[in-house]
Amino acid sequence: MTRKLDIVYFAWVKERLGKTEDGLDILADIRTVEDVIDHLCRRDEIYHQVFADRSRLRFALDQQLVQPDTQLADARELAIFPPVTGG
Amino acid sequence: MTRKLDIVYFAWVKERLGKTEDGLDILADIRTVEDVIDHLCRRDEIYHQVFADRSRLRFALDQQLVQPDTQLADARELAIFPPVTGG
Amino acid sequence: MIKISVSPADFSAGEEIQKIAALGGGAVASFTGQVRGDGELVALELEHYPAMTEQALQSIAEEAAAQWPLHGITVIHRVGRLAVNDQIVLVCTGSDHRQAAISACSFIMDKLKTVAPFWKKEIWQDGSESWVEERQSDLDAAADWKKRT
Amino acid sequence: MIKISVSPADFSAGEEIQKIAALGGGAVASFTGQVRGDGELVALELEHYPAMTEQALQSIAEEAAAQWPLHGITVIHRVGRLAVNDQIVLVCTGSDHRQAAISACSFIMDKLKTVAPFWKKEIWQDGSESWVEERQSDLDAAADWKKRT
Repeated sequence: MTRKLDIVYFAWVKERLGKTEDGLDILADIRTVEDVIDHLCRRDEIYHQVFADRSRLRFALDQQLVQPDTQLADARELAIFPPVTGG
Repeated sequence: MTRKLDIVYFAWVKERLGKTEDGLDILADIRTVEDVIDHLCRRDEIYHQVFADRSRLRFALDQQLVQPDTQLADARELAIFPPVTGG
Repeated sequence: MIKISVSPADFSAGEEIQKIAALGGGAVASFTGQVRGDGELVALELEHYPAMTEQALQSIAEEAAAQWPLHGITVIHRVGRLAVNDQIVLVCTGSDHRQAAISACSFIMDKLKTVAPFWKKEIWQDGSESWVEERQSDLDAAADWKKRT
Repeated sequence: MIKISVSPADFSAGEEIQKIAALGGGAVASFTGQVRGDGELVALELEHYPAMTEQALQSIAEEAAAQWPLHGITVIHRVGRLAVNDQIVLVCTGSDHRQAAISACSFIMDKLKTVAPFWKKEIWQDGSESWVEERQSDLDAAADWKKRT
């Protein structure tokens, strides 16, 4: 059975992609956060452009900040956004 | 001509001396803050008692915190009080 | 006692300080951040990640509560469009000890700046917009606490 | 802009924060101290050295202004008889930078505790009175700033 991952975008990631979210079927070779990014970049040129400088991206899995090499495990939501600038 | 020094007391120094201030004629051998204390202690037993533990006394000359060995110079007011406890 | 609020509504720093003071600790520290009038800046647009924001602030507050003896912690962060001089954020901490209150307040702000999911967009008089970039000084400040604790 | 006030009158932390915030710096830190209800304590009697107090606080504020980029500093200290939970002291600092505002606020409190001529007498339910003793932790906190600066 294929699992589905919700992907949500914020700030300039959202603006430049022109969308707030995506759905992704998790295939067997998609294990980490970085695998999701790689997959999206292969899917469409726009991801390739927006995700070009990965040092400027931050990630949260099920609302917890994670590193790119974090395993997706059973996570349901991946958030991709720039470094935070609140306060 | 003899100079006069006003001496003011605060907190438990004032309470234990039973007075808020003193006047003192500055004689030639009274040069430092500590000399004033020594002089007062010779003058009356009450000073000897209240000033017994000098590590618990603090001093201000013309409203500036000073050390016991500070020269009186032209100061007009010496304050003697316990360590401060505001805030 | 931890209170977290994330909303467009303005707040009264004075009232929040009074509530923390009413807990009786004797020492209350606060930090208030507002939109600074930077040249041609008209407003900030504060975006956040609603599903994550409150729990991220709650975690920071709990981390502070574990490190310092605090009676109360209040963290308020506004979202949406904020004009120059509008208030953005309030952190208020109460303790028996002034250094605990001040350190915890400072810690919470430093962590908030680096891990709470807020993003600021600057809106300029000429109609242009720009996303605020993260600042190295904020990263350094947050990293400093790890060394100290 | 330095504002010093020493009087029996109560103050509003919120209003003082607003005044500092109105200077436009973006970052406002505050510390409020109040009489902590310690067991059988009824009140504190705050004595001071009127001829010296304001200038001592002014000097501390100027020292802070020389060390950090501040838009405003407010120091309010009450004197006279204060009941449990009454406010005693407020320090409020405004800056473009949150760490400057918080550090200056903390510095001013630490210095005030060790060099401003105030003395607290505790008044207890049984009618007894005792002068508060200086605390080593306050001396250490003030000494720490010398190492840092």
